[in-house]
Amino acid sequence: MDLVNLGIKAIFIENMVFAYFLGMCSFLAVSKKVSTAFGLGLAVIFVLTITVPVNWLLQEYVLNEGALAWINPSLAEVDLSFLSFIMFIAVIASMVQLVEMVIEKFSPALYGSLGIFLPLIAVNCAILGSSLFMAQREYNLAESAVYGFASGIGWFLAIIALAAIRERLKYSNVPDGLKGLGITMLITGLMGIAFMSFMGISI
Amino acid sequence: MSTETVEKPIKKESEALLSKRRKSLVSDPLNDDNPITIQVLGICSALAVTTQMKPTMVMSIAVIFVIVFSNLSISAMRKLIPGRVRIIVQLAVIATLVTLVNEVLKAYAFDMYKELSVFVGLIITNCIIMGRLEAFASGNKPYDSILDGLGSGLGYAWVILAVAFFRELFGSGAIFGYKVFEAIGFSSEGWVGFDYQANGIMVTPVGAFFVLGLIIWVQRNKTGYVEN
Amino acid sequence: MNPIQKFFDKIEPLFEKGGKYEKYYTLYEGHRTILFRPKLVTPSKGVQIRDANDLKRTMITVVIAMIPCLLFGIWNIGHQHFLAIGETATFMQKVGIGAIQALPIVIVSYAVGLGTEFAICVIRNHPVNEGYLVTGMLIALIMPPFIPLWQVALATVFAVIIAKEVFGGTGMNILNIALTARAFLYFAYPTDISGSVWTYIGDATPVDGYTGATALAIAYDTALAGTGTVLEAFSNFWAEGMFSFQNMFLGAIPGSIGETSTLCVLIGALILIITGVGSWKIVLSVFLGAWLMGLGFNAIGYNAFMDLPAHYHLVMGGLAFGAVFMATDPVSAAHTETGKWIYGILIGVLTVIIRVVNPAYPEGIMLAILLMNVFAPLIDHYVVQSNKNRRLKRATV
Amino acid sequence: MRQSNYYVILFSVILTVVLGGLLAATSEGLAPQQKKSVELDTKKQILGAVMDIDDKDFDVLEVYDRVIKSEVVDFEGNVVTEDSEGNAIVAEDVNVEKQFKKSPEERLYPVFKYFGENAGDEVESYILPVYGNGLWDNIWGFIALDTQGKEIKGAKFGHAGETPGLGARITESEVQERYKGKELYNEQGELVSVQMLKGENNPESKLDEHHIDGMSGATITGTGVNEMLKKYFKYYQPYFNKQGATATL
Amino acid sequence: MSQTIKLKKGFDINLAGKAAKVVSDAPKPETFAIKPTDFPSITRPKLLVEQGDKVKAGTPLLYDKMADNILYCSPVSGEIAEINRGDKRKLLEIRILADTENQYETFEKFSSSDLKGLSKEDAINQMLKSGVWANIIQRPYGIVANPEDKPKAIFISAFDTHPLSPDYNFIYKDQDEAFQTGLNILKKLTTGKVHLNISADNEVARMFSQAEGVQINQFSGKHPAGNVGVQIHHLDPINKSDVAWTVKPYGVIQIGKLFLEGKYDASKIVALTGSEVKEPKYYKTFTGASIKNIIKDNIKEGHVRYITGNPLTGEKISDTGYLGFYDEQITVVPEGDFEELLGWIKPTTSKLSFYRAIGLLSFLNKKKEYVLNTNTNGEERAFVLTGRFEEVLPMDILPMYLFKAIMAEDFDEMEALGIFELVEEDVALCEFIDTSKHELQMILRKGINLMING
Repeated sequence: MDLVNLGIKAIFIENMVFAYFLGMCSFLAVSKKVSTAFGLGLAVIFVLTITVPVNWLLQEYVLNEGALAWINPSLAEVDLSFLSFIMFIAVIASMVQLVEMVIEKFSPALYGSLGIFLPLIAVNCAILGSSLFMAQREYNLAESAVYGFASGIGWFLAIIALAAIRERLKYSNVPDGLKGLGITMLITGLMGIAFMSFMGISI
Repeated sequence: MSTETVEKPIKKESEALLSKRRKSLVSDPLNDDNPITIQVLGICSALAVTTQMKPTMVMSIAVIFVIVFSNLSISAMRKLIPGRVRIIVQLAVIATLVTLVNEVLKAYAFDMYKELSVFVGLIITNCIIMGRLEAFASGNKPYDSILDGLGSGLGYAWVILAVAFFRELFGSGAIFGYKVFEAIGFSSEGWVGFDYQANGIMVTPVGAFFVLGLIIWVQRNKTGYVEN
Repeated sequence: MNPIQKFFDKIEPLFEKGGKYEKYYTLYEGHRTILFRPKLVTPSKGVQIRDANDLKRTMITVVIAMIPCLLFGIWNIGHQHFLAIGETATFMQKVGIGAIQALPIVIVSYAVGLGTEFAICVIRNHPVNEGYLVTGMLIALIMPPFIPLWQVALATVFAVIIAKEVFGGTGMNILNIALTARAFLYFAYPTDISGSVWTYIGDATPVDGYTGATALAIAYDTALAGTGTVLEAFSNFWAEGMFSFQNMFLGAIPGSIGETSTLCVLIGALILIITGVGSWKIVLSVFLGAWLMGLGFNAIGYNAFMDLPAHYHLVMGGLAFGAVFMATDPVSAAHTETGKWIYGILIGVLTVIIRVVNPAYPEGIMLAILLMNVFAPLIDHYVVQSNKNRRLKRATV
Repeated sequence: MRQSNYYVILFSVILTVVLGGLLAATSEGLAPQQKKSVELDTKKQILGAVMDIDDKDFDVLEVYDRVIKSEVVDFEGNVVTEDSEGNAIVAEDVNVEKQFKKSPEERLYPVFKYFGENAGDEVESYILPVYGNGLWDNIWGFIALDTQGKEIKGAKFGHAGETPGLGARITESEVQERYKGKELYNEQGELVSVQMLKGENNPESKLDEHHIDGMSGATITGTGVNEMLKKYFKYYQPYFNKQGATATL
Repeated sequence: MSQTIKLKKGFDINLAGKAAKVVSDAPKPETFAIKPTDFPSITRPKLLVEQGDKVKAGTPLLYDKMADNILYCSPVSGEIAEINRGDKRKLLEIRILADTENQYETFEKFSSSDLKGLSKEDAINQMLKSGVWANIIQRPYGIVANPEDKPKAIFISAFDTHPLSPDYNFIYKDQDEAFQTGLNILKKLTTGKVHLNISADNEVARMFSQAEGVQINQFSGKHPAGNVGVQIHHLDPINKSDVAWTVKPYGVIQIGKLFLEGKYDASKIVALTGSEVKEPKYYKTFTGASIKNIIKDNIKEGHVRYITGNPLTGEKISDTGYLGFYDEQITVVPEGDFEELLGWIKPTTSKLSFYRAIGLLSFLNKKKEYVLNTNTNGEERAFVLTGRFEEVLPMDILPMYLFKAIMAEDFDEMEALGIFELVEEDVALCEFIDTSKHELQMILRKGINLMING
């Protein structure tokens, strides 16, 4: 039940976009069409689901104070947590690379639709953000996996909803200065208001 | 990522320390080519901390520090970096600098460290920094790169400070924690006769979107920039 | 020729190009077209005759459909007032108190909203639009009876600009404008729009045992306390019979000005559906969704609120009002017919979920509608996509 | 040359060493200061329950060392000094949030004994950390009780994400002041804890020694605080019982 | 073989001024005109005659440079009186001063047995050079067909459901042989079927219901059940890269006559209809006739609008204007260029509406014949109402999305949303009921032109 709760929280309440403004660059840049937003969203879910647990393992068995004790008790004093940023981002970058290669090898069709988005993801703040939140909140492995996946879903929902709105918006008469980024910001704000309906739900 | 193309290296032998071109390296990103409002970069890591001026200030300084020094280091190493691992190297440099900032904050400004939480770490994925490294530092001399980084960093800073200004002003009735409305008489004892009622929207995340949206509107109206 | 027409003709040059008030032509035109149907004729090619209906008439139909709610609301404010202070009062006294509380809200909403609209029309030079006729009334009807007027004004300005004009005006918005206004207040000044703010008491002292709680709050508290059923809690309420199903249906209960009476809302619904202005699919599916979710919760039966008979959900809070007047807003709702079913049912379901399981909000309809407003374009996208796919499939077969 | 595998690997190794070294050095150099910061932060919160710490010249660490003595107790109220592996347990290092995730029986309960501003011999009050769930996220606090563990001497709350203007008001001193002087036990000597009421400006008649005025529009946060306090007062009850026993001996 | 397709959606506009079933002989008009603007496909018209030239019925007057084998011919014999150009020398009208006695260009005549042996190429050639080819309209786009295409089928709607439309059973009686011959020729042009679509709601003349060698389909329902586009959608819809042809019964008969009699016979019976006509009835005349003599002495007082064609898809002309090439109807309605005090809110029984919004009471009396003027009854606004266009377009198409795609000039969307299946007349009802008062037919044509040129 706690895991379900965590999932719901990550999708709706602590939505990466609406609550933490994460992944905004690609959120704004790749939300003009639902089909592309869909592809990017899927890629984000995919990468998040992998990197958060992997980073958890890294954190637990390498970086934390005393984490290296499993190799040799004499290493129990070693605290490598100052390396966490650099290691996390390295994991993300290499995971993205790995995922890209795996997909390219085994499913060229999927690669065709997802491939172009994958490199973008390495610098998507939502990915790094999830790992950092995972570390800060001291989730366990199962929680990390759920959290990564659910954050991805939340981001995915946000971007396809925004893309659909922007598609509808093509026909509207937005003031010049607001076109593009400005109006998207305001829409995101309005969407955020709507998403507040989930705040506080706990099962 | 940035759409700007790599500038051609300048051939001229000696150039004034603050030539016109160099001045514009700093001044362009402040307005006409602002990384946030015009280029749509680097909004991710910053907005969440803009409920108040103080953390925003710290965040701005941190970003300027990281952007200037990463620009400098990448520019200095630009002829050494193998093309294939370029992005990883850039990320590594940025991550190192960000870690430094984080460690220092933890040591000397623990309150800020707690308040900014993961958002300091997220400077790593701030697209402005990566964008500047790719677009400028990897093809230009160190000194120019520093100026370029400074410009982009300041351009970023004033926008998020402006956002924070409005959010703190209307959301908490204060600036840097100083109760402004109370000071001008907005209280039950003051001449207005009632308290300033803080606007909760401004404190919630959505407030940031509205404020930034409106700032972009005003700013683009002034520069005349239109996205198609 | 009518003297008013003559007057308009006389001042027209002032507003025409080169005239003194050239900038304000759109206002001139806006006022003239409110008084007179304009003399525009069909172009030489295309349809030569046109349907008698236009947007103005469509909008005014919605406003008229809301009148029963407004009138009932005015009476109800007075009724609740005297009930709370334990005095008996005549019909006229109740209406008097109610009018003093409600009409300023209506007036502020219209005055500020239209003012904002006019200003933007002049700045952006687009024609004055009748869309605000409906929004203005809606904003007033979903406010608590004694909300500070400056808040009404601020929310109206916010909603008109951020939720509507930045998108280019009527017909372009994404979220329902009136609900945006209310959501703004809800999150900006929560103390004035949540808690026990639904009964106007004024300077009087309430009777012993008085609480300003709404049915939803009582239901939630009962579930939290874990003692007894919600219906028992209803019957133990200080004012006897207040929360009987019948009384909630009739609407003599505390709540926003216009939302309390399910009966009046249904009269409005009847007008909207007969005139075809509101989509019966949306209205029906919202009710259906809420009822089904209510039944679903009955089946789970985890706490007292979940056990509440499903049909009670339909008369409590603003569900009926939202379903009939807000969810049906054609601009922010799903645009496709299949989409409307999905949209409506999800609103109903979400409303009841938020009511029952979300402790933060006793009422769910506002946020459920806003949330579905956000997802309506996505629903439409997939409905349209399936239409496109049908066509594509036909071609390749 | 710049693209050869050999070069790439060499470059990467050098870069890794340089950056890693830089980080390690910084981290090593800053570690003591960081530790001090964390310590200061915790102690500030603890002291906040009994005194005004906002004064600029206030040296938290110095005062803390002077006026506070701490110990850690278990669910039965017994003082524990070392963990199963024989390591010493320091009350200030106990992470209440982590403890909160365990079942109440397994938790460690730090107690901070306050000896008065002049650091006399007598314990003036006991400061207890509490932890619970608010409306959106976690809430926590430090509650100061009298020597009997029966009356509240002060309260300091924190929260992770309550609604600004509503639930978030529990951090306001004006709200925290309301807890002062309230009683935890009824006349029969049963633990009833204190209740924050629903709604604000409740009539005097309702505000007895067990009830305090609520925050309007923040019922759930209030309920969360009530729950949190009730639970923790119960957890600490054995400790105070033992204290009482020793006192009467 | 015949199937009945019932259409539930649609809207019948019941107007006053239906033509009585009487054909009267108006004096033959003095002038006739061919208007290149009647053919949306003509982009670069090239004249073949000059002012003063003598022409016969069937003499080519112009062709389109983009499709130079299709000739557009004179409907009557006479002298080219005037070549009328508009802005940028755009060719508007070629006026012909008619002879009193009509003389015809002669084309090859066939007996019914000869026709059987006639090859497709020969048939097409004869049609192209005689001017009857313009009767064949291609889908998608609703433009004159390209003779080199291979249509998947040919569709003929044998009834017209537009308001005040002429009764085909009446105006084509005694044309059985020509019609059947025309069908036989059309059969040669396609490898697919020739669909003849008849009304299931009204009595249908034998020439249609008993036509041979074609697939007969029955359609039942309100307007636009008679629109061939709607019928195609339900029989064999147009997909991307499909081409189908459509011909009106008048065209079929004209083709039949060309092969039977060896001449281009442009005579037709037109209906003079509308509330402002004193005695609405039928007149015998020719394609492109000036309406001057037809309307003479038969129009009521007041400011009126003359329309060639029906009130949904027709075009405004002056009282000396000319009948459109494809039109068999002249409609006269009052102009609505006056203000009406509170006209947008006043209850009324005299105005027709698809809706029942406050004060619109036309739904109370479904049988009433309405007098509608040309007022738009409102100003142009953004689209607000949704789901209403679908109620008058009996196709699986989402009109609102299509219009928006056209406005945004999004080609992929237009195609995916089915622009290939529509021409102006199919969306005329949407335009009529549009509360936001857009010019939807014009928007659609803009989209079609984008598709053709883009």
